[in-house]
Amino acid sequence: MMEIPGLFNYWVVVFLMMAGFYVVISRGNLVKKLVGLALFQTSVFIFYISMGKISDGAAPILVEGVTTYSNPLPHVLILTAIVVGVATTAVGLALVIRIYEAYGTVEEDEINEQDLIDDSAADEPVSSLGGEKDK
Amino acid sequence: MIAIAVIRLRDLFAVIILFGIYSLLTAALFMDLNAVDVAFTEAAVGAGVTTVMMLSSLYLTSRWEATPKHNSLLPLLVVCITGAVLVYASLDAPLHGDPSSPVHQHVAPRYIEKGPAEVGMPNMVTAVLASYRGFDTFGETFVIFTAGLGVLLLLGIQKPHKPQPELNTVANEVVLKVVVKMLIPLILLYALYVQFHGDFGAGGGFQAGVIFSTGFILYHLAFGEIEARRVIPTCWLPRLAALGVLIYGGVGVFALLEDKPFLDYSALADDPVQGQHLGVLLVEFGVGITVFSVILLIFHILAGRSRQS
Amino acid sequence: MNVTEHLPILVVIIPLMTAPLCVLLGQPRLVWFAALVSSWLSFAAAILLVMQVTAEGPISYWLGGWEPPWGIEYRIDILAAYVLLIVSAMASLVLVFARKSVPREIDEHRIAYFYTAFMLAFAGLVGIVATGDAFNVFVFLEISSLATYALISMGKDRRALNASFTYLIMGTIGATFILIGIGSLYMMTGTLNMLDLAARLPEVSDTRTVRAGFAFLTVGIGLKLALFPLHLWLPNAYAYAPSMVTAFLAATATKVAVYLLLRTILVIFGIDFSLGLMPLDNLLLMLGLIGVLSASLVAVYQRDIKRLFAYSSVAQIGYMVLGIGVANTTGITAAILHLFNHALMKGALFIALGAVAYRIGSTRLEDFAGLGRKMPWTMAGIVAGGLSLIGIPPTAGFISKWYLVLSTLEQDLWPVALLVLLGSMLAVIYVWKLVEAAYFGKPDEYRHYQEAPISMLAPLWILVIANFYFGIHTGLTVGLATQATSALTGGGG
Amino acid sequence: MNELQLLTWIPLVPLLATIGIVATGKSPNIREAVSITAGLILFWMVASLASIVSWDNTATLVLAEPLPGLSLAFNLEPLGLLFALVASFLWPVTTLYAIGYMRAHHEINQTRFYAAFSVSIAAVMGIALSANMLTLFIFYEILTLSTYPLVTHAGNDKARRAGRVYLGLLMGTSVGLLLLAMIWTWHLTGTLTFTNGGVFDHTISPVILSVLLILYVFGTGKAALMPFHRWLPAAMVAPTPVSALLHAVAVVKAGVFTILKVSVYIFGVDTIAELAVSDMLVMIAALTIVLASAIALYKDNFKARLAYSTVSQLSYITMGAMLGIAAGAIGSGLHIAMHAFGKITLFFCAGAVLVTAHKSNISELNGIGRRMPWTMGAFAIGAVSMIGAPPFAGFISKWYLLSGAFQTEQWIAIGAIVISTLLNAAYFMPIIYAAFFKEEDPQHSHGEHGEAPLPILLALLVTASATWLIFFFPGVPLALVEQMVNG
Repeated sequence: MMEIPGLFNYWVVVFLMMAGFYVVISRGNLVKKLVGLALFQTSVFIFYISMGKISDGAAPILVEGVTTYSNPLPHVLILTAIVVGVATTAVGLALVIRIYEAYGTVEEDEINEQDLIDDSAADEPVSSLGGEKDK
Repeated sequence: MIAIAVIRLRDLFAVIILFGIYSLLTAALFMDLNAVDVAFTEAAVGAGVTTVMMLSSLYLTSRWEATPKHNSLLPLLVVCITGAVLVYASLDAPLHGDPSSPVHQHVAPRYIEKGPAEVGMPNMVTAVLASYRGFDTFGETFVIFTAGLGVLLLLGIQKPHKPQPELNTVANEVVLKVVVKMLIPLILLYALYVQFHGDFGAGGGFQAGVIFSTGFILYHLAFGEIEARRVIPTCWLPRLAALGVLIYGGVGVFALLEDKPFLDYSALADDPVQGQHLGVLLVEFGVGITVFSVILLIFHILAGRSRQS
Repeated sequence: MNVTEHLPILVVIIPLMTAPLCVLLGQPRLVWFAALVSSWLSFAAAILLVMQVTAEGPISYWLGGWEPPWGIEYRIDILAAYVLLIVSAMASLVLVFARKSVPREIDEHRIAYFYTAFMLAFAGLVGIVATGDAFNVFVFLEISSLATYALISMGKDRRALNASFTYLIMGTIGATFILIGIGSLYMMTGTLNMLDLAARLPEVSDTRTVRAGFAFLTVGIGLKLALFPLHLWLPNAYAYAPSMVTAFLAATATKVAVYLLLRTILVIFGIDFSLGLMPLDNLLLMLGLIGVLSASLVAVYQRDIKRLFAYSSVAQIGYMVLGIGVANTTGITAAILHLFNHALMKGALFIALGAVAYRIGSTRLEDFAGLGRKMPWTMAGIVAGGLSLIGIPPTAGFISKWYLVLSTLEQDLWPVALLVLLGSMLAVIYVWKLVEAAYFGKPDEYRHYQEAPISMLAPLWILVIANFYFGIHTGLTVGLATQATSALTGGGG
Repeated sequence: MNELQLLTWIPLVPLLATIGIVATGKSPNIREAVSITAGLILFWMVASLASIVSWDNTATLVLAEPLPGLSLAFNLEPLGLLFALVASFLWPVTTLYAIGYMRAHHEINQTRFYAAFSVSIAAVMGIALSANMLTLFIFYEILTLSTYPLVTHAGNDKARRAGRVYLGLLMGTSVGLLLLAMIWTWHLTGTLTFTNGGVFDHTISPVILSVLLILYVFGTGKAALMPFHRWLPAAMVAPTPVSALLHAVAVVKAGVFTILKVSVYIFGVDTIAELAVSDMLVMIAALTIVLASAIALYKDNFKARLAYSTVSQLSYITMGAMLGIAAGAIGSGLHIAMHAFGKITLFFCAGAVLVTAHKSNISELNGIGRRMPWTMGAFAIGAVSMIGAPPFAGFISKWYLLSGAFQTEQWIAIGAIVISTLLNAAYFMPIIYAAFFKEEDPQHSHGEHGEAPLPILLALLVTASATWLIFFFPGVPLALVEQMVNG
C-alpha cells in the first residue's frame, strides 16, 4: 500500500487501533485481551512509522548519492515501543498463567465471579464489639 | 483483514498464529516505509518471540475461548469514540510522506545531516538510538530487564522434570538433531554479525539478542530441556541480564566519573567520534546480552512450567 | 567527578543501577541493605536538588551531552524537585518498614527479585519526574508500571493476581494513549522535548490533531491517575498488594501521575490552552468532585481497612484534581500541597496497616477489635493519620483543605466548597468506624497481640510527626507549592 | 511571671498535668494529688494574670504561623479572661468532686479519665486565650476530640452511640459550617484576628454577612442551638463530673463563648444590630429556650432534665449576643459565669444523689432532703439561681439580658425569658418540694444512706456558696464584660 498517498495510512491505523482496543475491552478471555493489546500497540507503531516516511526517501542508512532519507527518529521510538510492548505481553502472559493456576480459568467473568465469592466469604457482618474492661 | 479474524475467532491457537502472520505483514509494511530496523525487530520480536511466548503459555492455559456473556455495546461505544477522535485528529494531520510536514523539519534533519559525522556511523537509526537518545534505549533495556524479572517473580524457575514422550519423539530424530547442530552455529554467527554490524547496516543489540536466543531455543527444542539447561543453566540468566544492563550503565557511569554528562560516550576516547563509536558498540553489546538472556529466561521458565501444570 | 553538577541524573541512576546489583547480590539481607542505602542516597540527592533549585532556579541536564531538543534533557524545576523529594523520602521510609514486613509476606527465594522490582518501580517514578522529554516519560512510565504489576501480583491473596492483571490492561491502555498523544504532538511539532513543545505548540494549537493529542494524553494520564471514573483498577490493586508495596504506591505512584498531569496541561500546553481553549477545567472540577464524594461514600461501606483507605485515596486524588480544575493559583497550590500532605498521611496510614497485618495477619475491620489497647502506638498513628485525612487542625491535611476551600471561594464556587467539606465529613465517618472498632472492640482472647516492631513504628511515627509539623510550620510546603505554582502558571518550568 | 510567660504556661500546665497523671497512673492517690495541684496552680496563674493585666496594651503571644499572615496566637481579652477564671476555678473543685464520685462509683479507666479531663481543660484555656478565629477553631476541635473518650467512658454500646451523636454533630457542624465561615471571612477580609468593632467594613453586602452569621452561629455546635442540641443530652451518659464541668461549663460555654466572640470581635455589636438576620436568630434562640425548658419539664431522668435546662440557658447567651446591643452582650458575658456556678452545683447534687442513694430519676427523690440536707440545700440554691431570683447569681445576668431586650424592643426575647423563667420554676421547684416535704416512699429506697461522701459535699458547697456570693460581689465579672463591650 505504499503508493497510496494522503491520510489513508492513518485511517488504516485508526481501524487497526479500534479493532485491537475493541478486543481488549470487550473480550473476556485474558489471552485474547493480551493479543488485542498487542494489536492495539502495533497499530500505534504503524502510526509513528508512517509519519516518519518521506515519499521516495531511502531507509535512514547513509549511502552515497542518496539525499532524502526517511526520518530516523520515529524508527528509534518505535524500536523502543516494540520492546516495551513485548515486555508487557510477557508479564501479562506470566500473570495469565498464574491466574489460570489459581482460578482454573482465563475467562474474566468466571474469575470475577470467584472473586465475588471470596469477597462475600470475607464480608460477613462484624461481630458485635462488646464493651471494654478495665486493665 | 486479519484483525477482524483475530476478533472473531474463538480458537486462541488460530488467533495467535494469525497474530504472528499479522506481525509479519506489519513488518513488511514497515519495510516498505523504509523502517528497516523496525521491520527487522518487528519480525523477530512481534512475529517470533511474542508468538512463541503466547503459544507456550496457551499450552499452560486453555485453548478455547468461551463465548462472552456480557454484551459488548459499551466497549463498542468507547472504541467508536476513540476511533472518531482519531479520525478527527487525522483530518488536520500533514499528508502521509509529505517532506514538508513538521516532523521532518525541526529535529530530524540534524540527525540525518550531522548524525553520521557526529556519531561516526552510517546507520542513523543506530546513531540516534544509541547516542542521541541513548538514555531512552537505556530505559528500554531496563524495561526488558524488568519484564524478565517480572516473569521470574511470577512463575519462578522450576526444576526440569524428565522429558515427556512427545518431546522425546522430537528429541530422538537424529536427522533433526544433526540439522539443528548445523543450523545453530550459523544462527549464532549471524546474530554476532547483526550485533556488531548494527552501526553500518540494519540491526543492532535487540535483533542480535533475539536471534541469539532463538538459536538456543532451537537447541532446547531439539535436545530437550535437560541438555539445554546444561548448556546455559537457567539460574545464570537473570545474572547475565543484570550484567548486560550493568555494562550499559557502566558506560554511562564511566562518563560521569570523567565528569561528563551521563552516557556521554565522547568520554571513552580522546577523539569524540571514536568515543562515540566505542560507546555505541559497548552499549549495543550490553543490550544484546540483556535481550538474549531475558528472552531465553522467559522461554526456559515457560517451558519448565509446562511440565508441572 | 563533581557531584552537584550531576545531581539530576544521580537521583535516578542510583536506584536504577541498584536494581541489577540486587540480582547479582542475591542474598536477601544484603539486597535489602543495598536498596536501603541507595534509596537514602537518592533521597539525599533530592534534598540537595531542592536546595539547588530554590537557590539557582531550574536545572537543565543534557544526557549524553547532546543539547536538547536533539538529545534527551533532564529538567528539574521546583515542582519536579519537590515531587522527587516526596518520592525518594517515601521510598526510604518504606524500605525501613520493609525490613520486617517483606520476609513475612514474600517467599524467601523471591525476596531478592522483589527488592529489585521495587527499586525499578522507584527509579521509574523518579525518572518520570526528572525527565524533560515526552517520550522518555513513556519509557520510564513503562519501567515503573511493569515493576509495579509484578510487585502487586506478589500479594498473598489470589485476587492480587486478578487485580494486577486488570491494572496491567488498564495501565497499558493508558500508556498507549499517552503514546498516541505524544505521537500526534510530535507529528505537529517535530520535537519531543517538553519545553520545545511548549514553545512550538501555540502556532499549531488550533489544529485538531493537537487537540486530539491533548485529549489522549489527558485520558492516558487519567488512567494512571485513577481519576474517577478510570479508578476501577486502584482499590483492588492496593487492597491485595503486599503492605510495603501498597504503602509506597499509595504515597507516590498517583502523586507522580498528578505531577505528570500538571506538567502536561500547564507546561507543555500552557494554562491558556488547557484550561481556556479546552473545557478541561470544568471537566476536572466535576470529575474531581464526583470522585471525592462517590469514593468516600464507597469507602464508608468497606470492611477491609486496606480497601477502605484505597478508596479514600481515590477521593483524595479527587481533591487534587479538583484543585487543578478550580484553575486559579490557589487551587493549583492546593493541589500541589495536597500532593505532599496526602503522601504523608497515606504513607503513615498504610505503614500502620502493614504493621497491623504483620502482627495479626489481617486488616479486616473486625480484627481491629481492641487493638487500641494491644497496639497503642500503631493505632495512635492510624488515628493521627485519620485526623489528617479528615483535615482536623493542626494537621497537614487541614492546610491543604484550607487552600482548596479558599480557592473555590475565590471563584465564588461556594457550593463546591460545601461539597468538599461534605467529603471530609464522610472521612470522619469512615475513620471513626475504625477508631470505634479499635478502642471499644473486645480483643480476641485466643489471639496473641503484640506492639509492632520498632522498625515499623519508626517510619510510621516519623510520618505522623511530619503530619503535625507540616500542619503547624508550613513554611516549607506552602512556600515550595506557591513557588512551583507561580513557576508553572508563569509558563514553562 | 509577666503576662507573656503566663500566657505560655496557662495552657501548658494542664498538659503537663496530663503527663504527670499518665505517669503516676498506677497509684491513684498521687495521680489525683497531681491533678488537684495542677488545678490550683492553674487558677493561681489565671488569677495573677487577671491581677497584672492592663487593658490598654495587652500582649500577644505568637506560637506559629501555619498559613501566611494567619498565626496561632494567644492574647488576653476580658471575656476570655472571665471564661478562663470560671473554668480554672471550677477545675480543682470538680476534681475534688470527681475523686469522691469516681471512687464511690468504682468507675473504670480512671487514669484515662483524669488525663482526658486535663487535656480538655488545656483546650478550654486555649479557646479562652486565643487571639484569632483559627487558634480558637483548633482548640475547639481539640476539645471535641479530648472530651470524646470522656463521653464514651463507659465503653458500652449506649456510650458508643452517644459518642457518635456527640462527635458527629460537633465535628460535622464545625468542619462543615464553621470552617467554611472562617475561610470565607478570611477570603473577604484577609484577617481572622479578634478586633474591637469587628473586621468587616461596609463594602461587604449584608446578604453575605447574614449568611456568614448563620454559618457561624449554627457552625458552633457546642452552643447547642436547636436543631443542633441533640449531642448535649446524649453526652449525659458520661460520668457526672464530666457532665458537671464539661457539659455545664467548659464545652458548652466554649460554644457560646465562640458565638459571643464572633459577634463582638468579628462582626461587632453594631453590625449585628444592622443585620436583619440577627432578629431571626434571636427568634430561633427564643424558641430553643422555651422548647428546651418545656422538654426538661417532661424529663424524669435527673441529668436529662438538667441537660435540657442547660440547652435553654445556653440560648439565653446566644440570644443576648444576637440582640446587637451592649446590654445584651454584657448579659451574655455575665450569664456565662453565672450559669456556670449554678448549673455545676445542680449537677454535683445529681451526682451526689446517684452515688449515695443510687437514684437517677426525679420521681424517686421524695424525702431525700432529710437524708441529704446539705446536698439538697445546695441544689435549692442552684435551682433558684437558675430561675433567676435574687439573691443569687442568675438574677444579675437575667437582669441585663432583659434590659437589653427592652432596649431593642425584642418582645419575643422578653417573652421567651419570662416564659422560660416560669418553666424553670416549674421543673425545679417540684424537686425541692418533693425532696424536703414529701414522704420517702419505700419502693424507691435503696437501703439506709446518709449524706454524700465528704469530697463531693465540699465541692458542691463551694460552688453553691459561690453562686450566692457573686450576687453580692459581681464586681470582677461585671468589670470584665463591660471592658469587653467598651473595648
